[in-house]
Amino acid sequence: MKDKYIVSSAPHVHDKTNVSMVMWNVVLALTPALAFAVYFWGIRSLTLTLLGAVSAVVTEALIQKMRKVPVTVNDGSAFLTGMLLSYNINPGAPWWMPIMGSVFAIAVGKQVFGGLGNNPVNPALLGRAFLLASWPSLMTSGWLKPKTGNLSGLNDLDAIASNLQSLSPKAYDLVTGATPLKVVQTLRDSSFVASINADAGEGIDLANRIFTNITEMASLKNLFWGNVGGCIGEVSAFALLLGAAYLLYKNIIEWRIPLFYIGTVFVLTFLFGPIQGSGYSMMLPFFHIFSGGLMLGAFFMATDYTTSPLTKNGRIIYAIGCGVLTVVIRLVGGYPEGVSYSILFMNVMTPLIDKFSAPKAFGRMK
Amino acid sequence: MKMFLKLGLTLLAFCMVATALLAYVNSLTKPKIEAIKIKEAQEAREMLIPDAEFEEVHGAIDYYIARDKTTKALKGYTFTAEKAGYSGAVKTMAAVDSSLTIINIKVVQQTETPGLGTNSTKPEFAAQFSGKNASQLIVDKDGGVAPNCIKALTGATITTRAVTNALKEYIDILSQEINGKGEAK
Amino acid sequence: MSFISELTKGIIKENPIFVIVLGMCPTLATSTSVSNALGMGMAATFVLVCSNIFISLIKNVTPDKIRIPVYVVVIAAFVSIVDMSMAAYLPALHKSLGLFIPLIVVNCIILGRAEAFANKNNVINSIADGIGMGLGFTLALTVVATIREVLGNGTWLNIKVMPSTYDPMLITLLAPGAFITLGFLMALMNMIKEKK
Amino acid sequence: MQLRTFPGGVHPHDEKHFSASAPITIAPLPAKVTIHLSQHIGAPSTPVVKVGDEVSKGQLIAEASGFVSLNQHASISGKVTAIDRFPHPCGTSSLAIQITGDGKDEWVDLVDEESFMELPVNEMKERIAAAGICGMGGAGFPTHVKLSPPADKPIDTVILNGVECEPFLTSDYRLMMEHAEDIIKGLKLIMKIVNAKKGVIGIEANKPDAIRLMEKLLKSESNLEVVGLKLRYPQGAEKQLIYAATKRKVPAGGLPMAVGVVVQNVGTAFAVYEAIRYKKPLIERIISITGEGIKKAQNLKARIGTSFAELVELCGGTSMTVGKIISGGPMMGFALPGLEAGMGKGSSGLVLLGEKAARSMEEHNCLRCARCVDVCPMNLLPSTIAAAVKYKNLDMAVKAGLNDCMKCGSCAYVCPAQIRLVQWIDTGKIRYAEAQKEGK
Repeated sequence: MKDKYIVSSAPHVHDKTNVSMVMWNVVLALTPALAFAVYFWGIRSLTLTLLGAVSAVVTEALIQKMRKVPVTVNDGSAFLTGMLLSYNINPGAPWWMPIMGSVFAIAVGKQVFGGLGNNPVNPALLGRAFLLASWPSLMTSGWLKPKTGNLSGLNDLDAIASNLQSLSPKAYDLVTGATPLKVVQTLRDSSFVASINADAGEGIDLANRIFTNITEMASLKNLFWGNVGGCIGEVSAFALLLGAAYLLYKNIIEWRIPLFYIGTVFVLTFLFGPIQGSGYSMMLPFFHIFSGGLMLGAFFMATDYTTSPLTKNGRIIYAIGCGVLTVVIRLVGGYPEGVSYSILFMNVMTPLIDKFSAPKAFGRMK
Repeated sequence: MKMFLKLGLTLLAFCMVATALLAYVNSLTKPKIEAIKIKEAQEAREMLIPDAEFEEVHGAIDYYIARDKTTKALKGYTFTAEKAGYSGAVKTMAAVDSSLTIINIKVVQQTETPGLGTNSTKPEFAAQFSGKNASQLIVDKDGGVAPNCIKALTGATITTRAVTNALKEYIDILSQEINGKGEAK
Repeated sequence: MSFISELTKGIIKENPIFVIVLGMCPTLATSTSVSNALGMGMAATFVLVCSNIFISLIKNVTPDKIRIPVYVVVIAAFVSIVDMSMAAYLPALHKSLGLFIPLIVVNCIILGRAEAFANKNNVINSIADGIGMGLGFTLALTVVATIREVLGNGTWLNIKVMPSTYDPMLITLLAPGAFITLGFLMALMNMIKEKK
Repeated sequence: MQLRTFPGGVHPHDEKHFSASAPITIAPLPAKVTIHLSQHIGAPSTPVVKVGDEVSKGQLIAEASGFVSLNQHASISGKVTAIDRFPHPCGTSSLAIQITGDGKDEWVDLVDEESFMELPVNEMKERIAAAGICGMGGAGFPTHVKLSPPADKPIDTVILNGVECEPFLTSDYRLMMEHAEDIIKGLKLIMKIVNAKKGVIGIEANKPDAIRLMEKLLKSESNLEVVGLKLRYPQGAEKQLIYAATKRKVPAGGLPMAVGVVVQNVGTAFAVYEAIRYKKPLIERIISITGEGIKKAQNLKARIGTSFAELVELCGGTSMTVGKIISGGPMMGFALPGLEAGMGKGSSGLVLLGEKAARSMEEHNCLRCARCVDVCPMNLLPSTIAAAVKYKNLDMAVKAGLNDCMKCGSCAYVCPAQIRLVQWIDTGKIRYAEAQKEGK
């Protein structure tokens, strides 16, 4: 009689959340984006995603066996990492790409540091950085054209394409062979703009026309639904917002990081986004927040528990930092997209932010 | 105090011996090293423009005028362009013909990342410069469109830029030099 | 300790890179290809042996308090002399090794062995130590370089070893790749040592 | 009515439905009681009876061994049969006096002072001290000490704590519903003792009828008010209650008197009233016997020292295989190894959980999800404290707030990795105390 009662420390009740519930819910929230990817690019996106997720799980299990610690792949964190990694890969990538990335992400990004909760940076993003450094050409070219659209999202592409081809082959190559962010990045390069305008004859501000075109409502619509070129998971802002809403509702992610991240990008791209002569446009910030990996990054990667600050104020600083870096890389840097690098960089800053934003205990005066 | 003095003097003695040795070795080897360098440069020029004799010109940049050994006809110019790469200066020797179109180039000195930037010394890299004029010297990553551009080395865009932009710059200066002289004469 | 054990300890037991963790800068910088690694290893071994001899010879006249600056002067002077002589009399060899010689001055192994070994031991043992450490350094460097060159360039000593369909993993040639490779090799060494 | 609250906190299911509607039932006389000498914060009481002595109900059997200590009284008439170590309602065991009853149940010197309101303040305090009253919310701080603030800390507000934010417990609620007028009298007495002008009764929103009742009774009193509080744990913690009711922040490490406030549990106010009016010592209290494991959950008015086993029997026994017995509420209470212990002055409830509810999950690595940080009512970094304690870095633990923690358990409640944060913090507090001792 006496021994059968459990004696443990308070509290004796617990709310329903646990690690695996959190992780599998995030996986669930990510599935709409996958559905869109499959719709636009075919079953290949699903195959790549599964390859990434499964190899992450296998790697984690093997390493935990090697480390002689309990195998905890059921908690879903490895699956999630592999899935997020695959989401950052171009759907036209070779099949071994997500596998290499997942193995690296789990082995070097996570298990080396002691597994779940101990990694200094987001393992999925580290895996992506590894892939980008290892196979830069495979990672940044060979984008697949979505089923019903075109890579750059320029809506009236066919109409202007023939025009462009005769006016300036360079401009034609640009709008037909690159993702929206790449087009914008190239258009920001004054020497390129000068050269296409020179090609096309004087008086035609071709760059400006393309630039305005890409931020038009019709193009934004393509971006919003995901009818443009891009990585598997980042393409449809709509699907990602759907998943994000679910996570916010479930209280799994907190609103501060996404809001301040996206808000910073919005404000900064409004101020500094226009190219010479294009003038301020209310559409341009929308172009920037819907394109590339920002939605995926802001809702699903920057909010990663382990690598974001503990404190509420810290999260705001962190999110603004991510936003500023993203805009700097997009507008000034060498890469068209900067979401993953800016999150990785702010991940590293997290302990510092935590240190300086530690809250004052209730009733403690400074 | 005395101890410090003693230590200081000992160290001084070591330094003096070392300096003397270095000075002596330097005096022995310097002329030889110089000679080797000049010979190498001459060989490099001859490789770029064969069967030519070279006349050195000091102007805004130093360059050599290459003339045919027998006919003395102008064959072109050679010069060494220099610009900062990823880790230090990248020196490229180039030969251009009389219309300033590149005949051939050779990266002669660089300290770039082995395996990436050092690929700039490979003949495949040099080959794509042949036949290009100053306006075509633009790296693809900077908006150049093939085939009238320079394809960046994988993982070494900065090195490629250093070489390409240095050449472009020097050719531009060279063209002013030559044309300026022509007008003056 | 005998001459032989001084000679062999540097290869595994006291490997300068994997165990003593000395000379990381040249290791990370020059291990991008096997030929570089061999060049660096040989140049470093040569300088190491010579500097060990010198330091061991002057150990009785070097005041203890200023031994480090003296070593620095001796090593730097020595390296410069080697560099200049090589350039003047062996230009072909200098062309392939010349790049590494200035790097040797900052190679901690040289100073480290001078401080830890040569100034306490006689010339013969110091030579053995220099050769052993140099060999260990060369070996470790070659191992790191082999992994990096094969994965990052698909070649080994500039000979193609990977199938033509292989897409080289460029990161191994970059600085992060050097750290990761070195880290894994050190982990491996520790694992082997623990098993023993 | 506008509901007030504090920052942070969690929302556990309140589970009050088991016993909320059960009126207070007077428990029959127990055959035996064990009265612990340490039912309060401060020095244990010193026994004044020997084994074999006959005692009457209400007789002093152990006296306070200093200012911060407490008198203990016999809760039944009978014979002292043992002075020994007995299981304590905190799960440990400690020295207690065991009395075997003779069934007579005779009071010693009880009075009925009609003009109790007019008594001098010193007399009131003496009566409280004599009655052995301590805080009845659970912490058990001797009431006469709390009501003797130093002269340089004037008190302007007395807050009665009727929050009862712990899930399951309903003893304060029933007391408020059935003895509201006496509680208000107690409040007035306390106000008089500390010379406060204002009185506040804080009640959580899940007890709307208690709020309405109190409001009705206080309508004519200009200096007394009822404050409705949002349903949020730990609303009833002293500092959080003060902040919610008055917007004053008690300085860290300080006492409520630093901001001119005294907080007393409604049960304490009731005991104060009875002690001053009738000179009645604290020998009985309301305890909720509740939880899914009990057949008929009840609020019992039982004698101090009655064994939990007896109380459970009074409620019809268990209804399922019980996994865990909790003395107090499930957030801060103690899990007991068995039902042998006798209830103390701070025992507000006994919760029996079924096996499924009692099972705890395995501890995982900390995810750094910051839920604990978000809910901490004291604005601390619980995960950092726990990690610092785990890796024996006391300085870091203190920096992250080790000494400010009141162990409300909100952090451990929400932790998805099931880390026993409170346990780690407890360990840290013990280690810190040891380190301090060694330092001195």
